[in-house]
Amino acid sequence: MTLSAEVTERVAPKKRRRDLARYLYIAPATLYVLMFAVVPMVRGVWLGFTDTKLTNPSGGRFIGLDNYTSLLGSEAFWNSIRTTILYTLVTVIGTLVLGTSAALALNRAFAGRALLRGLLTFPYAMPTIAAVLVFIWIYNPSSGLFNRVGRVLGIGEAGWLTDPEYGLASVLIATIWKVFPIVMLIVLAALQSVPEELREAARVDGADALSSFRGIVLPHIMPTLRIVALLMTIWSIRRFEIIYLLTGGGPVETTNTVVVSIYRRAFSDLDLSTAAALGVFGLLLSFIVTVAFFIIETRETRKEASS
Amino acid sequence: MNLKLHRGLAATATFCLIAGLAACADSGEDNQDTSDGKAAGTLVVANYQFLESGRGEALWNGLLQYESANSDAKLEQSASPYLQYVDKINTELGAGAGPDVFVIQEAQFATLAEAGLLATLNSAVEGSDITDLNSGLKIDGNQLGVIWEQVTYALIANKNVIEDAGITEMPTTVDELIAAALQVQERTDASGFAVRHLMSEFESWWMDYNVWPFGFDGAWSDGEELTIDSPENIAGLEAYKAVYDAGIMPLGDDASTYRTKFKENQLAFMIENNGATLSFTSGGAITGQDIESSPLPFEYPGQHQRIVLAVNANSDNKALALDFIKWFVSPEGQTAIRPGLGASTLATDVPLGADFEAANPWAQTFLDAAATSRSNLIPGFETETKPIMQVIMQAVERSITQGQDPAAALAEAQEQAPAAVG
Amino acid sequence: MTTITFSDVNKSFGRTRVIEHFSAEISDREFLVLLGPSGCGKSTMLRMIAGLTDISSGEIRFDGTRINEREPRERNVAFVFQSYALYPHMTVRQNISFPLIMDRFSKWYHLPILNSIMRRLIARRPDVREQVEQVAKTLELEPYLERRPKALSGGQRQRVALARALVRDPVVYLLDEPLSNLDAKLRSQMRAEISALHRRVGKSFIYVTHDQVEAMTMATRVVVLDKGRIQQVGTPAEIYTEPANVFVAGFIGSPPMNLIPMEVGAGVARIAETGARTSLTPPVAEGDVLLGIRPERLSLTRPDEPGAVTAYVASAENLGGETVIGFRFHDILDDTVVASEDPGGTHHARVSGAPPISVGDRIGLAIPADGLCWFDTETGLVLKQSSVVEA
Amino acid sequence: MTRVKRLPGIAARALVVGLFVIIAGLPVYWMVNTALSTDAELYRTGQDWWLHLERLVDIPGTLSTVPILKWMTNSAVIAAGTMTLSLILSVLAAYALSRFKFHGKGVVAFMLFATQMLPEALIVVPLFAIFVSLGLLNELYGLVLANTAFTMPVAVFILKAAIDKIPHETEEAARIDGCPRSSQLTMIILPLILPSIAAAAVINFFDGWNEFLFANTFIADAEKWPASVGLVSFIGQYGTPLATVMAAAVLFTIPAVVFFLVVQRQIVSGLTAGAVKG
Repeated sequence: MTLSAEVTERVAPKKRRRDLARYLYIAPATLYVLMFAVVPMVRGVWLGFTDTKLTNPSGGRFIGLDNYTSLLGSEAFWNSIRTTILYTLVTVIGTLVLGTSAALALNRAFAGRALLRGLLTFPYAMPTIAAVLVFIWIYNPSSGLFNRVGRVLGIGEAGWLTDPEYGLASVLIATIWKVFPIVMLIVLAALQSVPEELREAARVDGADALSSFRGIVLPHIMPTLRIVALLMTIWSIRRFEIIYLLTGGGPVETTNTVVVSIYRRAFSDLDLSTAAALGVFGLLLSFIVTVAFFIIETRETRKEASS
Repeated sequence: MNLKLHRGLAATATFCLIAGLAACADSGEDNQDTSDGKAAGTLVVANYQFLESGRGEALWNGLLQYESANSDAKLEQSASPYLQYVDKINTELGAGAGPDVFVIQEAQFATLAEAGLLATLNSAVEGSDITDLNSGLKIDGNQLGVIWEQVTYALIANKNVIEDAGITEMPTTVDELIAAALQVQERTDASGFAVRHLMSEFESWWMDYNVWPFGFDGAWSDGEELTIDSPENIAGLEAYKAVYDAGIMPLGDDASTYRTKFKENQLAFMIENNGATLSFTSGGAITGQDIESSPLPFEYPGQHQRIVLAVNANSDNKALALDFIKWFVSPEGQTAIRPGLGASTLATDVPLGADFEAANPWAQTFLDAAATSRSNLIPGFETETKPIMQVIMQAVERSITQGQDPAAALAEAQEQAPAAVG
Repeated sequence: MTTITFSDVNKSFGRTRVIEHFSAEISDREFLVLLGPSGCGKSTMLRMIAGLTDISSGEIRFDGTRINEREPRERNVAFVFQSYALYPHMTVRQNISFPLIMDRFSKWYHLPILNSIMRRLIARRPDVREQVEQVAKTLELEPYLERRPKALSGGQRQRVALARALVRDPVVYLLDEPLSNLDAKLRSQMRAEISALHRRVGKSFIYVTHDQVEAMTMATRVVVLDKGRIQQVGTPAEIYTEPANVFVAGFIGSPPMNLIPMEVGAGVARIAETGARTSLTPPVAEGDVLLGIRPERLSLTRPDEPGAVTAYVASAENLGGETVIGFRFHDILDDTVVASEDPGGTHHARVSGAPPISVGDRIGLAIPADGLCWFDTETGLVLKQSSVVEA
Repeated sequence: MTRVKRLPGIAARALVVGLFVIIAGLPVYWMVNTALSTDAELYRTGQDWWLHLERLVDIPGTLSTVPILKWMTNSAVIAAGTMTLSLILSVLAAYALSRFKFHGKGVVAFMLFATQMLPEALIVVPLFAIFVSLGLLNELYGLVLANTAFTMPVAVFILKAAIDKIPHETEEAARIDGCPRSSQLTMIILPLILPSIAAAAVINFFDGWNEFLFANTFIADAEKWPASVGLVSFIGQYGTPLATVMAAAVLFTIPAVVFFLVVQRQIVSGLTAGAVKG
């Protein structure tokens, strides 16, 4: 009895110190995010239960679930949820495929590779507004690049930003173009962990490019791809500038994602509380994706660990 | 020891963060009145127009004359690009911050006034020559703003283009307009006609769009109830749709694009406001002499866009702000900003300069329109104008891009609008 | 000159107990091998000595001083990892000199940025360079000093890992399956090298492996571990000839010791399966026991030879100089299932040369009277071996 | 033999690379092309397919009316500040998340992730109030602080994934060798995750460089604008000088790309190059 007490006493201080040190590594980032993101977020979520106006952000009254029930009953809301999901799906798939293949293509050494990498990061390095302006111009029905090329090739023209048939596609093209380099960057970094000798071995064995990718490269970059996919999804759900500036949610609401309607509600209608309620639904969407991700992630990590 | 060390590392980072935040938590700059009671200090003025090349400088220099009128005052610009100006002012004022003096659109004025964020200007405008038009900015007997400028709408044409097309008379009806535009497109490689039609330009589109229903004596409300699907409004949308479908418009062009086309002799007709029209006279292929103007091709008058100068109720230096407004509505102040504001109607009746008139013969049509033009705000729903207009413009969009019947589209909007009003 | 003492060391991860009641003492200059199947807790044990894993209860003492709470470097141990754990971004020289540099670091050198400057400065000191080159020479690494680990072969990396351990003057060297990533030929070469190193440095080595050959060839003493418990401690010879229980008997040797179920009645031992009577003297008078006998102690005779037991050949592997015969006590043609894994089914005999037998043959096996082990069927523990030997 | 076998592969790769050059490069080319076109060409005759490089000399003149250098300096300060602060915080946090067990780890990880879910439109109003009370308005470092909150978590996840891949033994070896925790991080871990640090640095730098909404809302002084806001200021109420904006946009993009080109060597070489050398 006395012995064990003595033992605990001697172990404890050292252990406690070490534990404390652990927290100190994570504390700065945590405090930081608490202050600049979580506090505003909590405030934002709270607003969803009030009738706050933008012109008087602190003067709202608590009105319970009214904002939510009225949203759930509106066709426009469900339309924006559908649009968000569609926009997100296509963006994620498009950027992942494009970004990964770009990274693979640029991972091998060849002359002028660095320059090409530079070129391929241009879209991401560019202010969104610049990308938007050039795409508006490219989409211009009479003098835009697309329709001019279309006319030259005889495949006709389209109202890229005016025709409800094309609106979302136009926004998606611009988005994927703007965003895919970030996938390329991250995958390029991840590719460096694929042992060179493994890939060499695969090549000598005569494995064709695809099966060498699937069998050797893909497993190595899979954890990275998963996290990139998650980030892409979450970023797509909340992407705002490029959509809003290109189409403002039109034509005929075909690009009116949840976040675009949040902005319209908050700043056009000055209705901060409905915007906040919408925001909660947006968060919910991201939340579901994240939880799904973590479930997959744990399963996969376990699989990797056991194999 | 290593524990201490890495703990120290982490602690340092935390400390830097907190210290950084705390250090800058207190930097209040204050203005004070001079002892003789005269207003003094620095006044922050916000206006997106300051950033416009040419006009911006003229306006700012005009305002700077206040510094010579009150030697204790200093003006400072709060800059914000046009694109996000409204949102920024709303965010700032809502948080009790923001510039001392600023310009705002009439719709925004209504909401800010309702929220009590605008200071009363009664003492500043007392005894001034401000016109009756300013009485719309009086709420419950308090003057909460004065007109900065009021722009009106007219039909304008590029003389070079229409002469090439053999058109000598300005159209006076929608049908004539379509015919003339088609004639232009047949005989030249220019487009016939352009107006806004893109949802990405909603913030301006809805204000521009009102010429169509107003031209048929339409109104979005009778002062009590919304009347979105009234026959007049339907007629207005039908006319707009007819023009849209007539193949005379460069569809997909945003305003910036078709306006530049106009400047480059690639567009014949526009329904425009005088502010935009003035901007065509510089930096392009045409001068003021190349622009023809005529009243809107409708039976009834159009609307105006009113830009209001107001004072922040939370300003640290209201006395100075009021002194500034007092100067602004004086003949001295009004003359100072006239050159920058072209053919707009101002808070007082200040004549256009003779030089300006000679260079811009198109201007008078716009000034004449001011006598009968109507407000863009929806009577009885002033502060909810924008959400309602959002619903309406969505209906308009459905009608033109998906061919929905105008009556049905507006009926749908009439149904949806109450929800938007909340 | 350090003695390492373990008193009732326990370790559990959550509810799983990986080490139970580990008590032992390691005296100076020992080459102690911790031997056991994977998951037996031997690596955990080594990591606890190094200080990489906390001890749940009990004590580890270096020369009587409790070191449970000490940081690894305060314990002054050297550790060779199974994966070598070289620093991939450092050259061989930097890898080897790293522990020397760390020894020469004062506390404040560890400040970020300063630490990399100081590292470079100290690496240039003549004493450090000399020591590194000395070790490199010993391990024939001199030509590779400026290479990075990626450009080395497996054996070279292994040597770098050893060099990094040797360059210091620790109280004990801890080696965690250091040879498991090498091919067979290289492995036997490295076994010899490590043994030679042990003799030269004159310090204790604690060596973890699941490979009994390594244990047998290198150890001065072996600790056999299973399921977190010490099964036996002894010299390689003791472990081999006198296993303390059926686990050790079955774990050591290839093929392992035969464990033949016997029935003892009235002092006579019969093979349980066939009831064949033997002339062996069992340690008990009555009951079921297991007879343990090394395959090489059995010799081939004609069937029905007096004193021999009869068996049937289940397999015969000619290894060149010798043949391993798998046998059963019943005709294998009667078997419907091939149960070669069943210890009760097939036993082994190792005989020299290549006797002319084939599968299915009926043979006789002579069991010598000495060098046998008897185990309790229930507990698996050895039964009074000495009395048997006397008999 | 092998060379012959590989030829189709090389051709295929050239095709893929070419495709990417077109995908990524075409809009960029069109931007440059537009920047070098006159209004008359843009709106009347249609711009030429090829570049009027001779007009490059006119660009400085067109942009001289705005403090373009000042804006770019501001952007650089914001981007560099955001990147630095965010890397410091994220290295510590990623290390802790990857290597330590502690209470609330899941909560912290989720909280970091949650920052990536927040729509700016929702956050900007409460954040503005925080900025007012902290007096951070109209300050470049205020923007650095705000940006970091949203860029840092991305860096954390990239770096955590990288640290996860480093075997624990490497640090344990260092621990045995007498290297304390803080130096294990700086002397062992950091060099090994350099490619990921570089990737995170680029992403954070770009995010800081291009951030618009916070800069626009929190900065009232045009002298303190970053390039992104400056660019938007070309968009006027009545028109946008397209060629000028495009010229400015390309100009604004170049420093970011140059930064990438400097750093990219780390992203893709780091260890591999060092290992093969010698």
